[in-house]
Amino acid sequence: MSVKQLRTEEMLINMGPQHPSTHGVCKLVIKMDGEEVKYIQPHVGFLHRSIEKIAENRNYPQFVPYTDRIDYCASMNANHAYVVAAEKLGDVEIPERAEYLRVIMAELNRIASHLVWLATFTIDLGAVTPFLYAFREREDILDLFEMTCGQRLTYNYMTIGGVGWDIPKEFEPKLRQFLKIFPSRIDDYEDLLTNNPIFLHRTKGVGVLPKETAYEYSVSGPSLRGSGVKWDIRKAEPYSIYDKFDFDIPIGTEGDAWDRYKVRLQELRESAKIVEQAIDGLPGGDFKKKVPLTWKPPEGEVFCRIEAPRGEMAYHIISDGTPKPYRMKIRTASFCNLQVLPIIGVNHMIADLVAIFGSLDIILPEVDR
Amino acid sequence: MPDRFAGRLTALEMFGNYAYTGIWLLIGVGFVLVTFWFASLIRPQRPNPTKLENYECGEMPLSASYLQFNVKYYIFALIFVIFDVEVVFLFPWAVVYNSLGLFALIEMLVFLLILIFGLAYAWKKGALQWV
Amino acid sequence: MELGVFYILAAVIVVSGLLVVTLKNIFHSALMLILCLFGVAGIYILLHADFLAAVQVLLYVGGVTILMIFAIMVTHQLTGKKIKHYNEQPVPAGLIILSLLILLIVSITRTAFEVADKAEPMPTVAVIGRALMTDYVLPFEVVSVVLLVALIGAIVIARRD
Amino acid sequence: MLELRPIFDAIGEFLNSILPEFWVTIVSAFGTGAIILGVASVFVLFFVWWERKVSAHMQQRYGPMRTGWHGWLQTIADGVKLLQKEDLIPRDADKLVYLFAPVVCFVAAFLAYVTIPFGEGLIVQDLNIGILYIIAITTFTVVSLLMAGWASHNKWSLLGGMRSAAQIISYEVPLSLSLIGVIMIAETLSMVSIVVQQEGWFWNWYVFRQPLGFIVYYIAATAEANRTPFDIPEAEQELVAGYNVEYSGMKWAMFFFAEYINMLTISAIAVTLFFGGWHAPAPFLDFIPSWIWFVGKCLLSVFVLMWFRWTYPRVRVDQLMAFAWKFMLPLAFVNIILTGFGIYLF
Amino acid sequence: MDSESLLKYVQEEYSERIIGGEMVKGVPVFEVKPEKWVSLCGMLRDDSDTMMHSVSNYTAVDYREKHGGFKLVITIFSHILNHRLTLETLLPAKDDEIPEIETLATVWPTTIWFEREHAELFGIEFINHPDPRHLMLDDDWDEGYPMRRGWTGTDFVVKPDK
Amino acid sequence: MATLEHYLILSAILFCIGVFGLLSRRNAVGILMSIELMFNSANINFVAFSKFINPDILTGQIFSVFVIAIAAAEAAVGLAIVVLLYRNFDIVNIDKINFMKW
Amino acid sequence: MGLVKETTSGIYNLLLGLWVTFKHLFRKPVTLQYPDERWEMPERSRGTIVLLSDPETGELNCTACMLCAKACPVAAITIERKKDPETKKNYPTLFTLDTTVCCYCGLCEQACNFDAIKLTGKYEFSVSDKSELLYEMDFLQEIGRDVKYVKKKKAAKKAKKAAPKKDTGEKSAEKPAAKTAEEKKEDSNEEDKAKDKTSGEPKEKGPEDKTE
Amino acid sequence: MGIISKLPAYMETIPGGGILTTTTEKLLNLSRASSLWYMLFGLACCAIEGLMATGASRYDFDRFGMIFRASPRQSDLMIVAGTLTHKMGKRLKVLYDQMPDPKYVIAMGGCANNGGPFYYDCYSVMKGVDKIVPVDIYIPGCPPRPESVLEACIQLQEKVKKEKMGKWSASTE
Ligand code: SF4
Ligand code: SF4
Ligand code: SF4
Repeated sequence: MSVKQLRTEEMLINMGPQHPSTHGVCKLVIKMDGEEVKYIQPHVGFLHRSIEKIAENRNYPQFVPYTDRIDYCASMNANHAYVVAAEKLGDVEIPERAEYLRVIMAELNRIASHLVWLATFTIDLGAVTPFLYAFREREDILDLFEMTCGQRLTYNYMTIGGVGWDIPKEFEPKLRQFLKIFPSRIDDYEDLLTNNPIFLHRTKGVGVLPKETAYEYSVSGPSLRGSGVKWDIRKAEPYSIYDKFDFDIPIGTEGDAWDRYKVRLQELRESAKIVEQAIDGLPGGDFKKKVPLTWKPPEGEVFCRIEAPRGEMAYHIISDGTPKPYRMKIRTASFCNLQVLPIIGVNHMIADLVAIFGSLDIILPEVDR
Repeated sequence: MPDRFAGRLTALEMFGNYAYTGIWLLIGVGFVLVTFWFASLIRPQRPNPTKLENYECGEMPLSASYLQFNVKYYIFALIFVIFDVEVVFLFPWAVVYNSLGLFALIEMLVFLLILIFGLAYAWKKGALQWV
Repeated sequence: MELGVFYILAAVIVVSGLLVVTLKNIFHSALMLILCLFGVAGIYILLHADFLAAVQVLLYVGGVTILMIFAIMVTHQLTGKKIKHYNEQPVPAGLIILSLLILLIVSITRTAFEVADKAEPMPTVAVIGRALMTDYVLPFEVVSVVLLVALIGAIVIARRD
Repeated sequence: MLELRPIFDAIGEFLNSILPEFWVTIVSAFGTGAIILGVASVFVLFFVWWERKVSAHMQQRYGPMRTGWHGWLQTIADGVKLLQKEDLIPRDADKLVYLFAPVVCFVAAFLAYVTIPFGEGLIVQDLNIGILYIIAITTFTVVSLLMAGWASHNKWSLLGGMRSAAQIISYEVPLSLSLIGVIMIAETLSMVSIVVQQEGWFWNWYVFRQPLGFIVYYIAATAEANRTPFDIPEAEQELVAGYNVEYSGMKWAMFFFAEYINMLTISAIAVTLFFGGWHAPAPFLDFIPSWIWFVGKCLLSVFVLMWFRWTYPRVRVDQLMAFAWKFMLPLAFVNIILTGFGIYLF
Repeated sequence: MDSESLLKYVQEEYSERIIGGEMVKGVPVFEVKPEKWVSLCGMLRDDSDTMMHSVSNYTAVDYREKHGGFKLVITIFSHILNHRLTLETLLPAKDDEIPEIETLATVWPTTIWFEREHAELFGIEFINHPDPRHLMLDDDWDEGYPMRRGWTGTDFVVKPDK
Repeated sequence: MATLEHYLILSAILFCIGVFGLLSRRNAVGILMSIELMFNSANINFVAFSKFINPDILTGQIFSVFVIAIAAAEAAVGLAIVVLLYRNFDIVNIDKINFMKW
Repeated sequence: MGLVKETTSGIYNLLLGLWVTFKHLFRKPVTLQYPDERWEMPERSRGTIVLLSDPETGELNCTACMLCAKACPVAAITIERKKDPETKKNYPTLFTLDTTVCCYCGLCEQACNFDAIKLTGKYEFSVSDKSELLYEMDFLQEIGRDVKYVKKKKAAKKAKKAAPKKDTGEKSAEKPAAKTAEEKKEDSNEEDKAKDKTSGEPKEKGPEDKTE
Repeated sequence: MGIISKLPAYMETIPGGGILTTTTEKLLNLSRASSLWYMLFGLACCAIEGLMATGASRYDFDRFGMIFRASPRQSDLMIVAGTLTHKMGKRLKVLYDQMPDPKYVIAMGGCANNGGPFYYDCYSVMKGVDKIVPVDIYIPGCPPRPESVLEACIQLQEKVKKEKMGKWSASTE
């Protein structure tokens, strides 16, 4: 702005909170020079629901429904993170069948979440059809969830001590059928997008996230793996029973939007693989261990993290021996991932900014909680 | 000149040809304005200060909208004008090309090449580069 | 009839032309210029120059004025800021020009032009094309050089580096 | 036979018999104007519905279903609703320019229809400079978009207006150049003459002599009509709604109307210049009226445009520009030079 | 490095900066002196044996009743060495006092947002913070620090115990 | 029938408007617009003479095409200069520009 | 060379994309035309909450034990109880459910030991007056009349032998419930029958899709 | 302007005017009801269900003639889908104000109705959208099923169909 030679006035624009590509209620104040974005300042908190405050006033089992709402695209994983942390806090052993069911659900939800991401990402790039295809598959997964726990989005499925419901008997055939057709659906997406020159041009080399920046900003999940870091908590710090399954961690090379896309698409296949293994190896037996409403974990604190679809999700629970947590801090992936946007988004066109935002897979309730 | 052009126009026809354009212009403008007028009869009109404010994603506008734009748009317009002129010259040439033959081709090649050189220059200079 | 159309067009041209030079808002001026040039295209039609009319619209409306609007946007001298749009002497200038106009009109009406009796319209494109390729081939090629120079010059001038 | 020409001829004769020549012109101009306006409106209504249906079925859904049979009344309902929609003008807007932008946009799209041959003899005026006329008159669209973008006094719309202007003018050059090849072969700018020359079997169509020209034309025309993948001026995800962010009600509807009219226009040009206009692909199919052929071909072309839209992502503005200048323009030049040599050699 | 050796390593290497260290549920936890907070973090990041280049979590806890202050808890880890540890520091504060501490933004930029959140929700001031605006709450929020225990405000309804 | 004089007078008026604009406008873009008006008046003259004096050869029209082409080139360069002026001096008002600064 | 390769692969992939959308054009839509076709709600659906009544006597099953109100994370349930002097049984005089705060988590159903409260597959309860969203006891009972359910107690009794503790009994009650889901489907409510025909379709399409 | 509100009174005076009025009224209402374009504006979990899943193939808003518009200027319906915080409330009001009349609001889910699960112990959530904008239809649920949303839309359509001609022309805000 100050250099006379370059005097093209910069335009200060509010992008959001109601903007089609901010995926909810995020506001980006951007400074643009023509089409180029020179400065980004994210404003969040439009969805700050004070869940951490609420947690201090809920019994441990009562808090599970709230975890659904922290990451509504991947509620199962959010449930999982919480119950794993709570069980660790109270040293609760859970039946093996429950572990398997949890893994099946978590991985299915990972698929669903990645599908939502794919949908919104492609619609950010202007392609509407993949959006609807992805949602079509997501519906199939939601059917599975619905028949298991009765809800389509806020499952409240995992409980401290196991899972809330056993799977019904029509679950398995439907799941197997889904697993059978799903790879061909992924092929459809790939045909539509992966090598489409327009798509390539829109994503290759766009929003490159170097490893170092990713480290500094604690980026996690597929966005981190897109930058070529082989880091997945399912492998690095296996929780639940992930060490029993055989799956790969896809990683990218450049760290651009295309890599992040590719990583997620491969994770779809990997997750399907895990689900298949889990359903094959599903043991019988009990599926939950009753934990009373006024469950009192011993005094102490626990920090436990899991790999949610968007990255590292962790619960830091401090218990003072009462049925209610003393303090609960929820660490979410989007909170950290969004912070790199101002770094990797500048000096791109506004269209790229949209693509980058989409490729990072930010979900606002996770940021705001 | 091929036969089909001969004597196709009379004075009135020439005028009449474009009289249509003129009258259609009136029809078009009339149609739109009448629609607007008609809509104004049946639509509500309830302005309020916020409604009349510019939309900016649910926030109040941050700064004035009329501001200086990036020069890149301008450079494209500039190249466009030059090439538009060229197109204008190409049209009459194309019509008579077949009857004039090689000579016309060479002339036009020279013309084109000079401009293609211009394009190449612009390319090289990075004028076609947005960023 | 033709005369009627002529007067309508002339009115459009003159009024919009006047607005071009008097309007405060330069963007409005540009729009008026478009209208004015469109009117001139109408005049060309009356003069049986249909190709020229199309060129006028294509080049002036679609090209030059757009370029001007872009230039306006790039230079940001629009509403809002208090800027003077005229220099100090619009009135003397107007007077001088009025006298010039009267002089011109008088001389036009006094002159007896040798008007050819019949003005048959003819398809102009082919004739123009033929003429360009034969009689006017040199100016034709020169135009391309001019355009090239303009292109290069304009880019050199307008690029920021 | 369902040819419409005799009907119009009869009407013309009738008019000639009762009115002086001057009034015939006036009356027929108004008459044809009204007819074309009606036809265009019907087409637009149909296209909007059709596009929604096509897109829906491509995405395995139904699209409008509940307003009339399979939602055929949907667009009409939309139109009537838009009539009732409050039409607001932002306080800071440049009111007159704001009002006239949709007018210009609509008129520019509408005027092109003066010289589109809908069938044998079904052309309002076979202008001598036909194709040039269409190109010239549609440049007003740029003006209208700039007006809309500027007058709204909104940043998104200003950006959208600038973008679309830059886009349209950039693609205008390859578009015009791609037509030169056809004109070189046809030696005329008149739409009718071009169609007449493509009589007979379908291999007489110019698309087989000008494949490159056709490709360049079609891509450029898609961009001219602001259709995906070149719909950056309206890019919903980036600019909310581009130049018409602030427009509501009927004013917005006019932009919308014009967009779909333009879709038909570019299809009509493609059909006229490259696909033999109203001619049947084979002489023995001539029993089907010419206008049906023309409209059928147009619909096919419109379908392809829709198909593009619902398949591809959107390109970025700089890529769009680069594509126009660095790829399409050279390609158009190559086409001209090849055609030049081709005509000379054969 | 496994947790045990990490615990030992840090205890030996940085003994003058920490008050104590223990193993909690398999993770080394260290109590840090508030004035050494930033420097220790920086060292842990740069030490090639720890390489704590990422933050897993960063919490503030209102321990005013129990320990007489706020606690900052940060969990840091290394992608490369795959180990993590937790650092804690106690900022003494009573009632409505606003404790102060140097910002960690210079060590890990990701803590900027965490600290902004803690600042507005708990009322902890981070000195030299590069961007001390509100994060979650609206700019014109004026009802104090809602995450402090016992906070009440307008429109705040405590769940009735049935 | 509109006669040659009609056109000539129209063109004269247009020309004078152009000159007036040239003299009174301060905005450089406005000045260029005025110049365009003058070009157009000249073109009207060309075409009118061509039609009325010598209708068979379209010399006037061909000249007009050239004029339009040159006008486009002129506009391109002229506006480029305006943009440059604006960039260097932050003004587009001609009389503010002190050429000694160059 | 690179340009040629890029162009050809580009064109190929563009056409591939077109092909994908084109072949979908002829697939049957997966859409459920809602008011005419309905999704078959699974047995465990957690939609609107109802109070169950005894099919024979028509009385509410609820004994106003307050367990549900305690379990509810959002305090959506308000109960006032009275003791019937004759039968010595508690019964609710007031049972309101605030659906505007309820999060349909199902914890109340899990907490209730008397088959009195249930989350059902009903979902059409939009209103234009917000006060109607505070469901009173009568209303809850009314919408719950046609809801079939399996008595937990009976199941629990069966399970009791295996696990004497009440908690575990409740949990294993789930399994019989799941098993009987099939039979109950037919008569669960009238709507279900109408939608039976169509609701299966989206699933059945799976294999066809693949072969294409 | 606003003539439409006076029209019925005039029409009454001419014979058959009453029928004409009702027909016009029906036509206008029907068109408004069948073309409710909703604003692309989701807040939280409910947005996924109410806007995205309902708009996707399985439930398909388009069947009702409902399409999304990004700009409030072209939308008729605001589906408040999700948790409305105080911070967002101000913006929501602006957006609502910026929609041209006729406009409708559907409050979807517990949060939009009354704060939902965030009613208690929560310092940042607004307890009900109806505190700031008038709401036409409330959908209970958390989140409501897509069918519920469709049902709410049908209800809204019914409501629109019953509107009096000129209702929106009255100059009261
Ligand atoms: S519904 Fe069940 S849990 Fe609730 S009060 Fe009645 S009997 Fe007790
Ligand atoms: S479903 Fe959950 S929130 Fe609703 S009343 Fe039952 S326990 Fe409470
Ligand atoms: S009502 Fe429930 S699902 Fe909807 S936004 Fe609120 S918490 Fe999320």
